[in-house]
Amino acid sequence: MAEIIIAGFGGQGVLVLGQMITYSGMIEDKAVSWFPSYGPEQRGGTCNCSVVIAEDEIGSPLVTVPTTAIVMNAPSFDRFEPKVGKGGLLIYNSSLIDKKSERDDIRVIAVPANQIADELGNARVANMVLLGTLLEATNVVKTESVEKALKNVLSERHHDLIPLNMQALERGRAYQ
Amino acid sequence: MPRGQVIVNQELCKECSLCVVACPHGVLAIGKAINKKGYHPVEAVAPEKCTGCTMCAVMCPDVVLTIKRKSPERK
Amino acid sequence: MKTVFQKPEALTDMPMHYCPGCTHGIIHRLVGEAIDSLAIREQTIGVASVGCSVFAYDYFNCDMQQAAHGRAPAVATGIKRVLPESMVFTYQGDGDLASIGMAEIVHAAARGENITVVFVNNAIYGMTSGQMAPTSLLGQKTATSPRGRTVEEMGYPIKMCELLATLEGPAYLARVSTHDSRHVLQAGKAIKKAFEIQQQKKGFAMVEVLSTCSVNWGMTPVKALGWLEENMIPYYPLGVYRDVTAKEGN
Amino acid sequence: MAKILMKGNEALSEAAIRAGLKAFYGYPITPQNEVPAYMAEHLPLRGGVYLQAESEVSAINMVYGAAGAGVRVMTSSSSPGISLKQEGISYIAAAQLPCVIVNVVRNGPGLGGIQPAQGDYFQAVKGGGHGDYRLIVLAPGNVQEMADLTTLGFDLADKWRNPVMILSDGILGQMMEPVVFSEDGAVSEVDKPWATNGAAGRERNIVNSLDIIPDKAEKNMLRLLEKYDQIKAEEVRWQEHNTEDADVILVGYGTSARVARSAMELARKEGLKVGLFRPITLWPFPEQRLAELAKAGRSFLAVEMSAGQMIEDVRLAVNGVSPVHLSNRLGGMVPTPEDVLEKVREILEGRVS
Repeated sequence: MAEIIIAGFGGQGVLVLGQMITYSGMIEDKAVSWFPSYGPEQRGGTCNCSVVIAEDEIGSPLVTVPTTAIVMNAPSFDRFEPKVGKGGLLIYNSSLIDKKSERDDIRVIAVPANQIADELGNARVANMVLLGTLLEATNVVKTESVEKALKNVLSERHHDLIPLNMQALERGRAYQ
Repeated sequence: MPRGQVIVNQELCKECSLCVVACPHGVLAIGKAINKKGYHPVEAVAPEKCTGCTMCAVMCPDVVLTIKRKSPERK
Repeated sequence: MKTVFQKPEALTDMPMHYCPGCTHGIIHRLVGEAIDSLAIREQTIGVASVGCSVFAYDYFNCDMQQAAHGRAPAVATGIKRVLPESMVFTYQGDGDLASIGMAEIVHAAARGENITVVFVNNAIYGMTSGQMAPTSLLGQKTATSPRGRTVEEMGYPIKMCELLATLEGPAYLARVSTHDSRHVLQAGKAIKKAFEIQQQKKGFAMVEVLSTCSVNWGMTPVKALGWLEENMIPYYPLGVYRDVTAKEGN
Repeated sequence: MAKILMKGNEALSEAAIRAGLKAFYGYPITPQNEVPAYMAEHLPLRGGVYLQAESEVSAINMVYGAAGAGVRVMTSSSSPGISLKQEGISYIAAAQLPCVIVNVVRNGPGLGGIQPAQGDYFQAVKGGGHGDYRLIVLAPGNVQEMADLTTLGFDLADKWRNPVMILSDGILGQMMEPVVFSEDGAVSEVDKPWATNGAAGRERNIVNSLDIIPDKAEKNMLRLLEKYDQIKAEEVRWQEHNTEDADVILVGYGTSARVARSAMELARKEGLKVGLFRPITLWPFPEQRLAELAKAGRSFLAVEMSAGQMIEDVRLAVNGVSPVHLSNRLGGMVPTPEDVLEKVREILEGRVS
């Protein structure tokens, strides 16, 4: 069972990244759930979502001890780095987080996601870079499922963005 | 020596640009720095042009700006 | 150099939660400036409503009560009747005042209740994320009028100043706007006047402030100012709809 | 039958439309806003009426009118809005009108906050408004059930001429899970000869809740109570897991049951004999089954996002045979499986009285 927290500023694509993973899990016929932090604090404030991918019926949809945390800004790093379960994985956006994890019981991967996204010419794909890192580091969902999910999540008129998203995914894989 | 001075409380700024548009002299622009909330606060890019007219501060929704002026002309 | 513009004393230091470019912040400041300039902060009791301005009690540096949705004029009445020397104001949005709270505002106005009402009209529900408001314009697309507001389905937007002007009770009714600095300065004068009317015990005073909601209108804050000017003002004309002090040749 | 990834609020709305919903009346409040938005988008295109009322008070009275006219109608809100609707709900129950009322519960009392909670349990299952009446209260435990119990809700409302409440919460409303809608589009509607839809060729019908002559009012009340007894006999629903050998049975509904399930799994991994009992109907409460499960040497642990409301019904059912404990969080905080497991350990090690 994968219990994932994704966190960052509103507008960084945190919720969408969570939905992508959830959608991909559903395509693979796994039990999946997605739960967002909600409310007015989302706009411009910090936001996060819980994603659970399991073989069997899911209990609590609210992740308290993540097997993986993907954090995109400094406040989220402070909040979730200590919560990752022993043996878990922390992926963080080193473009905006100037910190190092002190933990030796988890795997930590720093990815300059914004920098890579800027290089690709679209700041909005920073989240997909981090997804690439996740896909390479774990087998939570398959890349094909993500590609299928993209087609479903993006409206038809944005389908021309799929190659860029897949490129971002590939760049993220390099960080392990 | 400019007639006026605009002081920006960077952490309160939400990068809405209302002050940038309100300023009749092009004193302000959105900057490159990032504040703790992830916004790029406004900066006085042409401080020498400031007349201290307060139009920027009048439009600011977050009371980010404090304005100083040499001998207030009117009010 | 001398400081010619700074945060009014009647506002706290708490950063406001409003979205970037939301004119609520401007209107809060205008209320704060009015309270400062009349030196009434220590006798003022504000009533916050429900909606985006639900946290107004954090921002006004005076006594505040938080009211149930739409009931702020009733709460304000309760306060003012037992503390007639205090200055009581409500700060309400369009959903709160013109929808669920229509009965309370109409009756407070009809009684000529000696309170000041700051009515923020941005033609949409902000806090609950963009539903149609009683003041949403015809054709305006919202989360609950996804194909645009139509007369057949939802009827007409409500003009509160005009509606309340049919009553004998109100002493002062004015509609102002926040779309540029000149109008913001005028809005500030109207809000101050609405407090002065209360101070002079002349009765019910309401200032309707046309405001923006760039997030739920789906545009940048700067574009939203333009949208307000071009679309709201033609339907909601600015001006004074009642002023008892004018009759007295004041 | 394809799976669709949907928010609970959206799944519920889609199910209602598929159940033949003819009218939705609501008013904005978080965290149920996806319901009116979905209705506004879809219902008018699929043969129904969507109207945003000027208040919750007004919305529930619109429901009264449409239900009296004999169509499938619903409203949804969150806690403070549901409080405003209580007057109308009492009138609807008294006039025996079928409708579905959704409460996506947030934390209270007062304006409270917008985060998930279960503090409206008493209000939902003990009546809520004035007078002796009951709602049928359904508690979904996942997004699929947000849909399925809504469908069931319309059927039960019509069958019993009684308002049905879907008692959800902010998590179930906002979370996304896969949902499957049955492709059989049949709507199981019943005849409503009592409806005020025009007295053409029949005696006139009156929808009313006024009963001013005491002995007649008492007879009407007794008939109502008889109906409630029948509902109790026929409509109780629940789910249980690992209850046979359990030393501790967790009892929870909605989101709390999800947390309890995770806690049960953690406990079983440690070899602790823990089971789960999940009421699906909160009224009628599955009291008989709980009474059967009660025995010496077995404990119950109510898991709630309230100060301990459902626990009172558990205690009434268990009737002193087994001890009943509480694991809860308040104010929009959600209990964690680890919190619940810790409480289980305390019970098994005799650290609680």
